[in-house]
Amino acid sequence: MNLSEHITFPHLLICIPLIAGLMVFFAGKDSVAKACALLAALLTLAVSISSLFYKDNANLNGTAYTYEWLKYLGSSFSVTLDGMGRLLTFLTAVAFPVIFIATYKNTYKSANAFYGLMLLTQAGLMGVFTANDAMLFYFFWELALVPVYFLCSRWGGERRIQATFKFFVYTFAGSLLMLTGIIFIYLHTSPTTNLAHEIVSDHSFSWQAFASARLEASDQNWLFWLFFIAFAIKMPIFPFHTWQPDAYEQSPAPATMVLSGIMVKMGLFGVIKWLLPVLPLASAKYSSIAIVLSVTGMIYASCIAIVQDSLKRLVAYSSIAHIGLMCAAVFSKSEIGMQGVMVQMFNHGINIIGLWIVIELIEKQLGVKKISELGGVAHKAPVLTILLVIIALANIALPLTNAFVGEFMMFTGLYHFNGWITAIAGLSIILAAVYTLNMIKNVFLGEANPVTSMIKDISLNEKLILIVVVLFIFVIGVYPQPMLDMAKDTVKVIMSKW
Amino acid sequence: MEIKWYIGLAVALFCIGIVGVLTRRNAIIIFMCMELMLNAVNLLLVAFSKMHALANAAAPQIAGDAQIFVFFIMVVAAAEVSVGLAIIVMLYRNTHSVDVNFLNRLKN
Amino acid sequence: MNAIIITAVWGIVMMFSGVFIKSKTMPKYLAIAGLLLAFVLNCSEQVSEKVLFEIDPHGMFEFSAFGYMFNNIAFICTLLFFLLNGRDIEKVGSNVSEYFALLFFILCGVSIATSFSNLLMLFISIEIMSIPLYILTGSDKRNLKSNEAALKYFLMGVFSTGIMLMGIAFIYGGNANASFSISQINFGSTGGIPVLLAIGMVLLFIAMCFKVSAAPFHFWVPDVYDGAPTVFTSFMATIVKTAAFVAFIRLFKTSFGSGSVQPQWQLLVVIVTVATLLFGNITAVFQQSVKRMLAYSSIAQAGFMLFALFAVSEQGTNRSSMAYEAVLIYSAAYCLAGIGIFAILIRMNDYTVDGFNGLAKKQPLLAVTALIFLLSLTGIPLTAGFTGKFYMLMAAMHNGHFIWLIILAVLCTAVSAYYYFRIIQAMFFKAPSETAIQVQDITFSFKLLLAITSLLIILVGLFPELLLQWLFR
Amino acid sequence: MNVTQILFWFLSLLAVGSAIMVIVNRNPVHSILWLIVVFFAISGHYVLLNAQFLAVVNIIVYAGAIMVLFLFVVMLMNLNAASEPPMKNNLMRAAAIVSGLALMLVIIAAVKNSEQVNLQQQVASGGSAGLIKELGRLLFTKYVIPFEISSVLFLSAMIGAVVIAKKDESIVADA
Amino acid sequence: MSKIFEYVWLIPVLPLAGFLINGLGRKSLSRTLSGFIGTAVILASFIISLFIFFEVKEHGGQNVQLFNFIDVAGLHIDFAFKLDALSSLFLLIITGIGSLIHLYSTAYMHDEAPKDFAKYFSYLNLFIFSMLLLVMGSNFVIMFMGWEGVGLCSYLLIGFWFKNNSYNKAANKAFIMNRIGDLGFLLALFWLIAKVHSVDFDVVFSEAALKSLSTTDITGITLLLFLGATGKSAQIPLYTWLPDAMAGPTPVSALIHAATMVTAGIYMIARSNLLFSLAPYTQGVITVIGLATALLAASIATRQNDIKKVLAYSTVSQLGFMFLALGTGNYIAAVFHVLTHAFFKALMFLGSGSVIHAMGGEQDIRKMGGLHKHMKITSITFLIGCLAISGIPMFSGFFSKDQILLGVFEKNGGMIYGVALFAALLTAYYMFRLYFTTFTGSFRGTDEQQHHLHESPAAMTVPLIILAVLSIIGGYVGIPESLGGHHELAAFLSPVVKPMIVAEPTTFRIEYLLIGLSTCLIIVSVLLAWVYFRFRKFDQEPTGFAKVLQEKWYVDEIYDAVIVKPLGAISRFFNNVIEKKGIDGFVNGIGKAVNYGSRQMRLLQSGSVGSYVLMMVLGILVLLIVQLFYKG
Repeated sequence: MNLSEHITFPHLLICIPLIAGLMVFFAGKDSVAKACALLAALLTLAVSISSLFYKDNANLNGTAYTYEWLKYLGSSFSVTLDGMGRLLTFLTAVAFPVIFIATYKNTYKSANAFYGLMLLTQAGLMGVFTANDAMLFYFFWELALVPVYFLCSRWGGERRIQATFKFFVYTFAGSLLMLTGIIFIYLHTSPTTNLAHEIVSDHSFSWQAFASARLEASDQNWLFWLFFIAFAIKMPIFPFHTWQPDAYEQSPAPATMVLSGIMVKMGLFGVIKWLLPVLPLASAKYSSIAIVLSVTGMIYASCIAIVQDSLKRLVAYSSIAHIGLMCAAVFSKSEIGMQGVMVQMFNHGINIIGLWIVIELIEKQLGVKKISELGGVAHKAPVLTILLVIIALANIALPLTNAFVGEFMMFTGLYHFNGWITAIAGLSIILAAVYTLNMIKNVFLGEANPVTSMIKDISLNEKLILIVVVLFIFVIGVYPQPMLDMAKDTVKVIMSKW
Repeated sequence: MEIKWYIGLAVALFCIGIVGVLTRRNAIIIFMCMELMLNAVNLLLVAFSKMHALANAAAPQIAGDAQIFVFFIMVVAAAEVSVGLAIIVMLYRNTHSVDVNFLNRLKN
Repeated sequence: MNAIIITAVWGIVMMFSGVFIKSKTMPKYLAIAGLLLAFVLNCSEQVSEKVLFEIDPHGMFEFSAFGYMFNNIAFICTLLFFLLNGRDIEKVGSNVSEYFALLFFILCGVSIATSFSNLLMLFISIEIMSIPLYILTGSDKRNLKSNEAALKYFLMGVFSTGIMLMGIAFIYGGNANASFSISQINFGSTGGIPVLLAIGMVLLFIAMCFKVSAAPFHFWVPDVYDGAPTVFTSFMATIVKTAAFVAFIRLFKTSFGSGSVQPQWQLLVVIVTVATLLFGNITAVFQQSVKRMLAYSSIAQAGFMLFALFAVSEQGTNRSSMAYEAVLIYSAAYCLAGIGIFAILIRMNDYTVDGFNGLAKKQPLLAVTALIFLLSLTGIPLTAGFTGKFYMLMAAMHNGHFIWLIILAVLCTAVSAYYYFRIIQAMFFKAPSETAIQVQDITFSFKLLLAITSLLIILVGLFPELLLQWLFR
Repeated sequence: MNVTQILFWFLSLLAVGSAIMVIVNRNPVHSILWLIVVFFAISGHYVLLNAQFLAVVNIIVYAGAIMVLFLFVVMLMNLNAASEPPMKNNLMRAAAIVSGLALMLVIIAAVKNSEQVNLQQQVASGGSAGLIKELGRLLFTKYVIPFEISSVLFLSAMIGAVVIAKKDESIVADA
Repeated sequence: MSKIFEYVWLIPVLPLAGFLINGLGRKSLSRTLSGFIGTAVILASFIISLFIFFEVKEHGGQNVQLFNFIDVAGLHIDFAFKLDALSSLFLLIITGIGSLIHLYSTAYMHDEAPKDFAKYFSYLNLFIFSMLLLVMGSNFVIMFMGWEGVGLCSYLLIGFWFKNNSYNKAANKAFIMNRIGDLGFLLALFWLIAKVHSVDFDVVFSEAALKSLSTTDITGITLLLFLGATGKSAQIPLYTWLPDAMAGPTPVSALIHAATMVTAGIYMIARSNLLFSLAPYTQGVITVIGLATALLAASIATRQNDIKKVLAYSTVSQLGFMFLALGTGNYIAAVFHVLTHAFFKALMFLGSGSVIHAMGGEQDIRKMGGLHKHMKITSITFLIGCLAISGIPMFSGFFSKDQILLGVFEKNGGMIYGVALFAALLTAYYMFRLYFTTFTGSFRGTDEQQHHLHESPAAMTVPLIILAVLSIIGGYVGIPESLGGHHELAAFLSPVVKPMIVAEPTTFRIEYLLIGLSTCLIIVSVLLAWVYFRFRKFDQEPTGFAKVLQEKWYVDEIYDAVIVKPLGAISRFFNNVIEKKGIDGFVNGIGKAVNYGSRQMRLLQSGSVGSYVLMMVLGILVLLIVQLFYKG
């Protein structure tokens, strides 16, 4: 038996955080826990980076692995790294060290539990993005949720318990609906066979089996909604979004970053990998409804963002708007749009984590959450301001930043679907400028008040992290092609199935 | 006699038992009404056994099954009575009442 | 057969041990030994089909892998129950060995319930499970709540026995084969259900619903579970209830017709399932006492288990083996988690949700295991509870009939998260109250056993097929 | 109308009438006595149906042992019409009677409606199945296991009586 | 391929490098050093641009491919530059005027702290970089990058003094207004991609010429592109940001809001002239909008008292003239006017900067007067600018404006020509109103200001002088044939920009007549201004129509009432009603309903055995009835 056949990139990506997470729980000192967590996250990042260069497509060794798990059910522990998986695991792998370093100075009560849960979340996310088996996917889907729930409820703001519980129940209800759908589809898959072509079980949970399940159009119709609602809640798409602003506002900063940077991508990932290819007829039928919902959400959330007086809520609503565009592009059934979504998933993660880091810095130093109580931060903290302005502008998709590439392609894709919808969705570009610039104006520019004149500029580690974020923004913004190439195979497969 | 009359009689006794359970508040009486219900069942079983025995003239001992069943019901009823009366007595010792309406510490 | 004999005999042994052994702790060890013996012999019978005494069952029993497996689950869970709660049983009253004897008799009833093939045996097994429970419910004699619960349980139990017997009588009358054997019920050739049989079966169905606490026949459950000594509530809510369920599904599968007859019961099952799910879940939301909340939640769990019946009543492909698997896994999951959470509850000083406040700070291990039990009850992946629900839904769902029912069930599960998570929130996110001791009697072995129980839950959650392997042999 | 039929009607009316008396009588002792009358009537039916053994057992076990036990408990508690709790309120009583009657009507209507049941199936006397010899053989061959197992039932009932009825040292009122 | 094209990437990269050096090193660089770096990189770009210009002039244009920007199925976008007559001309304008203004700024911004000074130059360099990207891009996407980039720099520079919140508001307004236009631009791109699967200029234009685009497509696309242009080039309805943008430092106004950025829209349309020529409807719209903007802005300018506001409205008005030319298909005249306007408007802005500098920051012309005595160079160069913009013969503006008016006359006839001419007269009137009020008469400011008055340093006056010279001679590249020239510019641009095609060209005689008429009328307007404003005292507030003009036709107020306020109201409605009460209320309502249900349902659990049994009996009844009597 060759050991290397059993240690593959997806394995490492899941197991390093998992094992490290469990170990960190037992770390005695807070500083040890912190350091271990950071180390593990960096190690994961290293693995992830090397997986990016490992492109041996003819031979799937190293990027795919299947282990018979529930034999009689036809479910296996099957993990692969396809293009989209690479992209999103890379995002996950980048995000965690960034988050850890950015919040390295924060001290959390019982840090071992905190960092342990963070790493478990990472393991869950990695699992979601690599799972090639519906059962496994659902497993990881929930596993990523539970630690985050604990993180938010334990270390969050004063209304944390209600807010995060709402988030939990909302998502949980959604995922249960999805579970119902998964089971139904499973019961309509072809039998699993082993290598000798003997039938092992009557049905199969593998993605391939799901994508070729024999489903009537009428069944697809209701199944679509089960899946869509689950994913729509996760993303979130209007009108399933109301858990989000509360949850972002009340969660501790690192959890918020994970939630908004990576977890919302689970929804999109789900739509792309587990909805469109599995239920192609219904997806085509209902795509217009999904797009209308998404676009409505874009405008709606952008408008609400304009009148928010809380920085966190503002970013939360802006995130709803951006995710809306991604969702609309996914359903627009165009290859360009899909490609755009791929890069944008990564970009949005990077950008919004950057935004949260800045917001966290301000809030931590000043203890102020309301925009109306801030102002003139730029005087005392020019570097912070500059970095924030760059990130914020990237967030509203200024050309030469990463988000422009994604949004441009997504809008192009959406235009293939319908011009008028695109025009309406485009209004969000303007609205995004309105709330972003107002935020910059009210928080950073103008005269400093007694509160904001206390602020200090950022320290080295925070600067370092934000510069990494900014580098990502510009490198991808100027030369996005490698990123686009990465997910090309997935897009091809998905588009061919749809 | 036709079987329908026996069914009618047994059901009537059974329902009288139910009405008794529902209307009375004395735990002992309620218990007695349940015994009445059991007896209705016994009667019905015996009647049916007879019916089956006559229908299967070739094997009339088929009726024995149901009568044994009745026997077991009586056995179980006896066991239940001993336990039930013990419980009632215990409660009476603690509350000096056998009124089931007083039993409302546990609710909602 | 071994299981029935050993449990019955050991019950008598326990009974006499009270006479000869004066030590209060000794009966526990004796009981554990007996349980191990029963487990081993049951396993050996399953593997080698050898019995201690060759007895011709005369069609009263029919042993199956399913029955053996459930016996094993029941014995293991009872073992855990004895290990975890042995000391608490000793505290209930002075008649320790009698309590153990009664528990063994109940197990005897459980073993019969998993293998009966005659309505008479069903009746006797239900009674053997019920009568000792009436007594155990009232065993805390000085507590008026316990008295009240015992009387309520008794009265309603006898009433349901009456209903059941009436049902059996009608079935007998309507059965042209004039037999009580569950597999020899003659439905005639019309494709419908003869009226006498129909009346009898509805009544029998209702009586069984009463035993598994399905709505609207569940009203005894909250009061009885609440009033009974917590340690016996634990046993009654888990092992006895699932055993009744096993009996129910055996009965439903074999004697409620087959082919086109079986689906005619579906509407009945659906009504009861919906009522049970709604009642259990919604009523549990408002409860302040954890014990009572768990009582309501056990109704909710029963609602989920009723899907096994629903699966059996589906026409067409062979759903019943799936339903059996589902019942097994669900039972194992529910029993383990139930016993675990009750074991913790027993040691709490305050049974309200607030009593759990800040438990994680004072007793982290207790809180973590409680977390696993609660997550399992909710049905979060990685725990057995999820696997159980998963198998259950899988069995129930085939061709999209009553898909709304399944969606209702999963939404109810989301509601259940609401009340289970209240305890989690209290344990982990709220500050402990300063006053007094929160928990008592937490020994190392208790913690160790809790940890083992949680590990078992996770093991079943990850590899349910270990359990099922016996069935597929 | 032959003798059997006359006896049937007589015993039936007696049983139903006495049963009603059981539930309407306010004095528990009288209720018990009326119940014994019901049991006698039912035993009469058993005789008519050639179940002589059951008829005897019914008298001995039910009317004799069980009812005496009831009587004993009632006497022990000194319950009489005066100490008897009143009937439940009118609404509850009406609901009880209506639902009881409805249940009876539903079952009878269902049975009556169906053509599948041969309602004219005769239930006449004759045959030997109900004799003690036949039943004894059955009980110790086919039904030996239930018979043995019912001993478990009795054991637990016995233990139960001991556990519950044994007087404890102290009795606390409402806990 | 000529060697020089291999270095073309240096043109944008040099300013970018300047931006990075000044931006990152702003804390350590001295004023001199950062000023030098900032100016030198632009100058270097200018020199390379010169080489390019002559290369293009000799050997024609060239596309320079750098790398694949986006390459996915169905869409291929190169990061490539297109160097042809049009872009090389703009390169010269941008880098040339850019270097002058950089030079000017080293003196003008001298009072800033070194840190801010470096920041200023880094922004300015970034702007040049973006502007270069805009004109050099070989496809619409690269152009759009520059397009938004210049918008960003404009935003940054308007809000340069960010302590003042009204400046910040002006900056936001500029950016948002631009974004509205940008949306139009983007939508046009999506439309293009959907139809021709490319954004490359060559591909798009050849496809359009091959009729693979329907008329609807072309009209739609061009209208959307024009919407983009109205944003960037401050046309109705998106012009209001430009006057507010005067909040930025004056050199910025000269560079961005007069000479270069605002002409991006004209560049874009001239670049796409092949497309626009195919869309007569769009051309009509452009004509109307251009004319209306020219007139409206000119009318407002006659009543403004802020020296920079006057110039701003004049810019808007002149841009209107350019669009008028574009609308008539007279692309060459438009580009010509861009060129001359860049010279004289930059000159006047820099001149006004010099005045403001001297006045210690005062911008209100009512407080000035008689400045000619104190700052002769400024005054004279400013006068040259005024003469040029008014279209006095022999100055550059005369040639370009005259060609625009002639084009209008040829294409749209006398009526439109009359209106356009009236706008031109207004131009002359308000420019000289400005000049006379500022430089002649007696000083109306405070004594302290008077004492402080001085001529600006050489770094400021040299650019003024250079620009003044250019303002005079700039027009000679485009002398029309009627005046004996060859119109070198038209010849140079001919490979890229189609000359105007008119069915019946006017005869030289009519041309002379028109030139004579306009010149006479312009001189009359100048005289009128001279009469009115030479010794004017500003002591009474205007009333009636004058008030409307001074308040800019209340356009800002109307926008506020029609767009900004409703948007706020809708947003608050969404937030307070739909979000909180509606959706969240519904979600929470489910929770509340469950809770309520729980409280009600537990009442069934009454504690009484009787009621439990009754429930059971009812349950039995229901199930029996369902099973026995319900035939579903």
